[in-house]
Amino acid sequence: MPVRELTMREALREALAEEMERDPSVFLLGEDIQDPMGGSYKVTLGLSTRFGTRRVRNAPISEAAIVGAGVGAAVTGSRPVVEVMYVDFLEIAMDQLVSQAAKIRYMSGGQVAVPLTVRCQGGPGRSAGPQHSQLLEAWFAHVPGLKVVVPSTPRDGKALLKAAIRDPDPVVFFEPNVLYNSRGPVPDPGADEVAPLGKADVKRPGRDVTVVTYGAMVAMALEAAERLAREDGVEAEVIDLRTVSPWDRETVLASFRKTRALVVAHQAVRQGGMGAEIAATVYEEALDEVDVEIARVGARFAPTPFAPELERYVVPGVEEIVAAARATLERAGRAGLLARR
Amino acid sequence: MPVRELTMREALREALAEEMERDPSVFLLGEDIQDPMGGSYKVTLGLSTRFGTRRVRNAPISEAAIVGAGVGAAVTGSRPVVEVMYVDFLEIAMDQLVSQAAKIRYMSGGQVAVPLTVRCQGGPGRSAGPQHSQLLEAWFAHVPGLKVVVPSTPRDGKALLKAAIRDPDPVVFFEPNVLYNSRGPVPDPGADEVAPLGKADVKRPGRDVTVVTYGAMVAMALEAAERLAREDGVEAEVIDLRTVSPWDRETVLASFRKTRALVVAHQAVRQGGMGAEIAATVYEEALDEVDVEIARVGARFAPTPFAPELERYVVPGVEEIVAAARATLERAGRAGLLARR
Amino acid sequence: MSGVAFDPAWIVELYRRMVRIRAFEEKAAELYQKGALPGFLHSSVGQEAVPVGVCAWLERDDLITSTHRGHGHILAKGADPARMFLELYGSEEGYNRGKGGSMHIMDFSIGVLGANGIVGAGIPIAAGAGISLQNRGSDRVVACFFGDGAVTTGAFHEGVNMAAIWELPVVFVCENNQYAESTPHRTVDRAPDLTVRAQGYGIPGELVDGNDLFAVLEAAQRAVERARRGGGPTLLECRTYRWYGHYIGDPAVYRSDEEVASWKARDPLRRVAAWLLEQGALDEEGEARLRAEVEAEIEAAAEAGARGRRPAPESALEDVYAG
Amino acid sequence: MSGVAFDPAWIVELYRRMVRIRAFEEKAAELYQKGALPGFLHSSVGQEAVPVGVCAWLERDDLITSTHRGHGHILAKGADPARMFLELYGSEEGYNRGKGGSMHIMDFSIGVLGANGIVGAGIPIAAGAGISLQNRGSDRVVACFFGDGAVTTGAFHEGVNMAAIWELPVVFVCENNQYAESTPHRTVDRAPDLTVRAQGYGIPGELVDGNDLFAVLEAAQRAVERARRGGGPTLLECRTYRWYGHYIGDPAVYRSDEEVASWKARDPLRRVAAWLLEQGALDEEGEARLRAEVEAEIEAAAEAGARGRRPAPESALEDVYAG
Ligand SMILES: Cc1ncc(C[n+]2csc(CCOP(=O)(O)OP(=O)(O)O)c2C)c(N)n1
Ligand SMILES: Cc1ncc(C[n+]2csc(CCOP(=O)(O)OP(=O)(O)O)c2C)c(N)n1
Ligand SMILES: [Mg+2]
Ligand SMILES: [Mg+2]
Repeated sequence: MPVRELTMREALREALAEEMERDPSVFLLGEDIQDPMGGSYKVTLGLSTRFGTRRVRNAPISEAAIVGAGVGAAVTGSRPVVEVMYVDFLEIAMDQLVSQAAKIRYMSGGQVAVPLTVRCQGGPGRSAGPQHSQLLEAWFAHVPGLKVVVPSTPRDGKALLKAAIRDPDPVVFFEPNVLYNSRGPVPDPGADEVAPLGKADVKRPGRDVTVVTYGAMVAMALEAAERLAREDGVEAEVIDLRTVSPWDRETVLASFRKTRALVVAHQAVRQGGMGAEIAATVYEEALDEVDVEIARVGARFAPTPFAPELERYVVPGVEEIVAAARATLERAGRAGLLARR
Repeated sequence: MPVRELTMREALREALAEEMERDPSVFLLGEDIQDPMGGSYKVTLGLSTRFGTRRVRNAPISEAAIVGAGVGAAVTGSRPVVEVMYVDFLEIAMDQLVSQAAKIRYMSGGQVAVPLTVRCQGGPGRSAGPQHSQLLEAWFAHVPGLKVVVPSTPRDGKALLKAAIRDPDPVVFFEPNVLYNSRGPVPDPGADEVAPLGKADVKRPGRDVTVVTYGAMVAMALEAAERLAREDGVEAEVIDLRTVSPWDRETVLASFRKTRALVVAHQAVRQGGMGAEIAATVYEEALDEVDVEIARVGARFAPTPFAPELERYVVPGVEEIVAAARATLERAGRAGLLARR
Repeated sequence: MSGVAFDPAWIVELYRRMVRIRAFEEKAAELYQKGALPGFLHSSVGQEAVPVGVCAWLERDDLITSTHRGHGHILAKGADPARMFLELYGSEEGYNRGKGGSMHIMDFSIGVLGANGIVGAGIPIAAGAGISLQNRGSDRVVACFFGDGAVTTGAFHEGVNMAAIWELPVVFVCENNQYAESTPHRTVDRAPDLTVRAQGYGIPGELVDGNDLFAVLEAAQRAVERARRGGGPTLLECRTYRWYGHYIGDPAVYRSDEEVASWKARDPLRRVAAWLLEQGALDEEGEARLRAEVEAEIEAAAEAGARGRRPAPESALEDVYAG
Repeated sequence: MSGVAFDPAWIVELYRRMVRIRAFEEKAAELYQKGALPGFLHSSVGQEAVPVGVCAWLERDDLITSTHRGHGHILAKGADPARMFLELYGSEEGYNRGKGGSMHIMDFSIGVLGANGIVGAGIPIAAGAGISLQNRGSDRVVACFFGDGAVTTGAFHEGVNMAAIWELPVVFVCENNQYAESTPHRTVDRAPDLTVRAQGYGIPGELVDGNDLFAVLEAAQRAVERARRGGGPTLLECRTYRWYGHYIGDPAVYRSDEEVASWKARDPLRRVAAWLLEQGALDEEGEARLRAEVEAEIEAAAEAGARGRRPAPESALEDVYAG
């Protein structure tokens, strides 16, 4: 199919526009999302002009009510896409997200669906300081009833956001801020590509070690894989989870059974992060079959500091993935692989 | 030292009274905590009469402001003990807890301490339904800057609450509702017993399998251990974490190195729960030394339903701990141990 | 007491609804005290005029949001008492398949978006339902019930403000029964009444005698009609009282016997009954028959509840996701 | 413009503080635009009269809470511009050891409880600081600064209400600069002004010309004195304007050039300077000298900031816990 190069921002904007075009019950609600501002990060630019200010509503600074209104709209026939400006600000809306959105279908005994999408951006890497850099996907993975999606490329961004909007369940959709300007091929609008939720994507095949990650760290994992190939002759398989909850155990386990070495990497805090769940699951599932070597990469146990050198010390990147892959292979007694260095 | 039998409720009340007596900067803030009500669960009964209504303040239903006011008081020379009525309602106060209390010391570059205690009760087991039964300690363990404490006996309850109040950092103190009426020995008030935060407690020594747990599940683990001893001749060591974050790796690892089989059990949801972090850590630390067999026990992936038989199906108890211990030993090739059944 | 303009036959029907709520609550309390019902139970006895007076103006496809003390709202909106009892028992046949219980009864088929265990949480949800209605150009409205305790929550402020700025079709109904658990409302709110708060949001507000069905009817009619014709939200404060403690079993040590007695003397049911007798719409025998009918209906509903099929344990894993 | 009762020498000192804020913000913007400062930067140019007029009544051991747009508040409370620049550069020698940056500057030694990146979050924190003061019988007060955008947060409602019911010694200062990012305040709040909201909380409120130092001084004096003598909180709405966009670099496409020009014509500094000239407290030369002195001070502070010691990476793991 024909493709163009778009930025992540443009790809997400197209997804919103196409879904609004397709389904009149889709509407947007969030702070500063109307034109001429078009969103703090310009993802919604042009949409209020095109679809009107009822379908693109500029909310007051009221995160609890933004998500709460999304819940109320979702259970009454709309497909709201609400925007909370930073991951950190979801903290203000946790009751509506966790005790309402995630539980209403269940509490009702299945009477109703809650087709709510909560878009949200953030993450480290911009010296935004402790209150504007958190990654909290692990919290939401601990909450039955929610789905958690994190795209890593423009193409996935568009196809996953479309899937999230069409999904009957509440989806928290995390957009890594550092990726908004990243470019990549995206099929033409006519293609209407929708990515399945719950399916990981192998972004790079490899036989020696598996790197499981998502979001902004996918590009870093690919870079790490290049370095491992170049410097060590090690072929890393990079798996982009895409959906963090429910996560795709089959793809991860299949890759692990092949490579027998695993790195789970995220920029969220290591303690209590998704890496713990994934690592524990792989140990449980695979320990009896093969020798298991797993390394978890995640942020050190501190808030994300402001100064660039401090932030870089706390939050892992390419280096840490490379080091973890090497350590894993060494521990697995496959240091021979690394000897080619 | 002389001891009496007290309920958990009485022991916690004594801790509050003794700390208020000792330190005039300690005060309480929460909904319905004044007399004659003395708290929804009567923990604070008598304290407003004894210490006055400025030191025991009845708050409006404003959880964000209750915790926020605690933060403001804590950084200005007070030692607030605020009460949020249910674990679930912490969701409303997450910004104040996570982006303020946990980060202010750090963001300030160490200028100030935040000696705030947030008391909170809840958990499953009473048909309280999906919005009044959650256990969310894993969220807080993912947040650098917070400490998380969960007592399991009246004696620990008192000694840990005193420690939390005296601690210079924000402590989330979870009181398992089902334990309020449980009785146990507590040293006399003069003893001023304070339990160290961050130290687990071996509640039952054993050589064959380690059960790591906390809170309401400690009693279940002890019951499971009795059954394992009786029915299988298996001696389980029961470790009560007491402090869930930062958790006591040394004690857990030492026990595991002895028993070489581990069950991590909690009533919180299994996916993304503390069990994942503890299991992953033990695998990482011990895999190269010994064969590792670990089982995680946690709630199934659903909200906590209302009907008793549904709740019991979702939330694990004694049965699940026993089964997990047996499975672990079997997988470890030590089914011989179980043969004595 | 006003009400002369209302059709007495209609008031008989509304009276029946009030009696139904009373009977339901009394039966539920009886069962709960016997230990037959799991969980918690919050009774709305004494507050019946508010939900009945407000829902009197709602059609089946109008919407409501409710609270932990929700039986009255839900019955007034037309729910089936048997399926409610089934849910209180935790039966598979209950409204929520036994997953919700008293605090979470929902019936989307008649616009009951849910009782809610979180104080204040229904307020933004009602605003969002209002957005759905407004966006599709519907003339349906949402009645959003909440207690005096909710007024101090951030959710109240954010939700009412959002409805105000977009003129959403929502009627906010505060049932000020004077207490949030043990806390007297006047100790946590210095506003003389909610009409002052309404001014802060730039919307109309009314203070209403919540024990007077006719007063509630009149204020609610204005508010519902305003919302229906696109005039935006209204904030009603209905002063009333709960006869029981916060929950069934609460000894309510925080209030005096005299206070309780003075409010019982203003029983909202008795007031309506007196009016109906006065109007000749019911005679004493007719009133007794009505009560007896309703009580029999509730008795049957409660028995149906007790006989409900227990849920299969594994059904606990259903309904987590729709897709 | 009032102000006749104020000692001109004191007003010269307050003017100096306003000039210092202006100079600090202009220098910071310059450095930021050159790419010398990491993170975000929010400028308070145009709003100087509010923090200076309020903090004029505060002593060293009185307290303030601030916002993402906090430089003005913090300087007005007496912070050291050099340590502020050090922090903007992320230096180990900055107020926050490089861990906070512009949005989180704190100086507990002079009662600056912190700038805050979360809109509205400082409001409950200020209430809590008020509890500390009240409980220990202190006559110290807290000034709580926040923007118009914070008024629609739940934290505002809960925090102000809590201060109101307990008559805490807090002065709530809303800097209504008309916009929250791109959102005009009138589109998200139907109240004509915050005095209406104050009534809802049962506390005094005043609407103040926030570009007039004397108007701010007068209203703040009343509010601070009320708080000091145990009279409880006051809500001040100070109408003002930010000259820059929301952040340095924001093209501010959401407002017109005319609007900006009309507010620049009401420059709060120029107004005070005119008064001082009129009173003869400063002549033009003296005014120019004052400016030059302050600019030199800020230049030196900025240079000190640039020369600061970089933090050791491992120091990132310090200060997470106190014990
Ligand atoms: C956010 C939140 N905080 C606290 C509670 C506990 N709680 C349940 S009902 C209640 C009192 C509610 O008072 P009100 O709103 O006046 O309703 P009423 O019970 O009087 O009908 C409280 C504090 C809760 N459910 N939710
Ligand atoms: C709770 C929260 N929501 C959103 C934001 C993003 N944000 C930062 S400043 C701002 C506008 C604040 O407006 P206002 O309070 O009027 O202050 P001003 O910027 O005008 O000084 C917004 C929306 C935030 N920091 N915190
Ligand atoms: Mg009430
Ligand atoms: Mg503003």
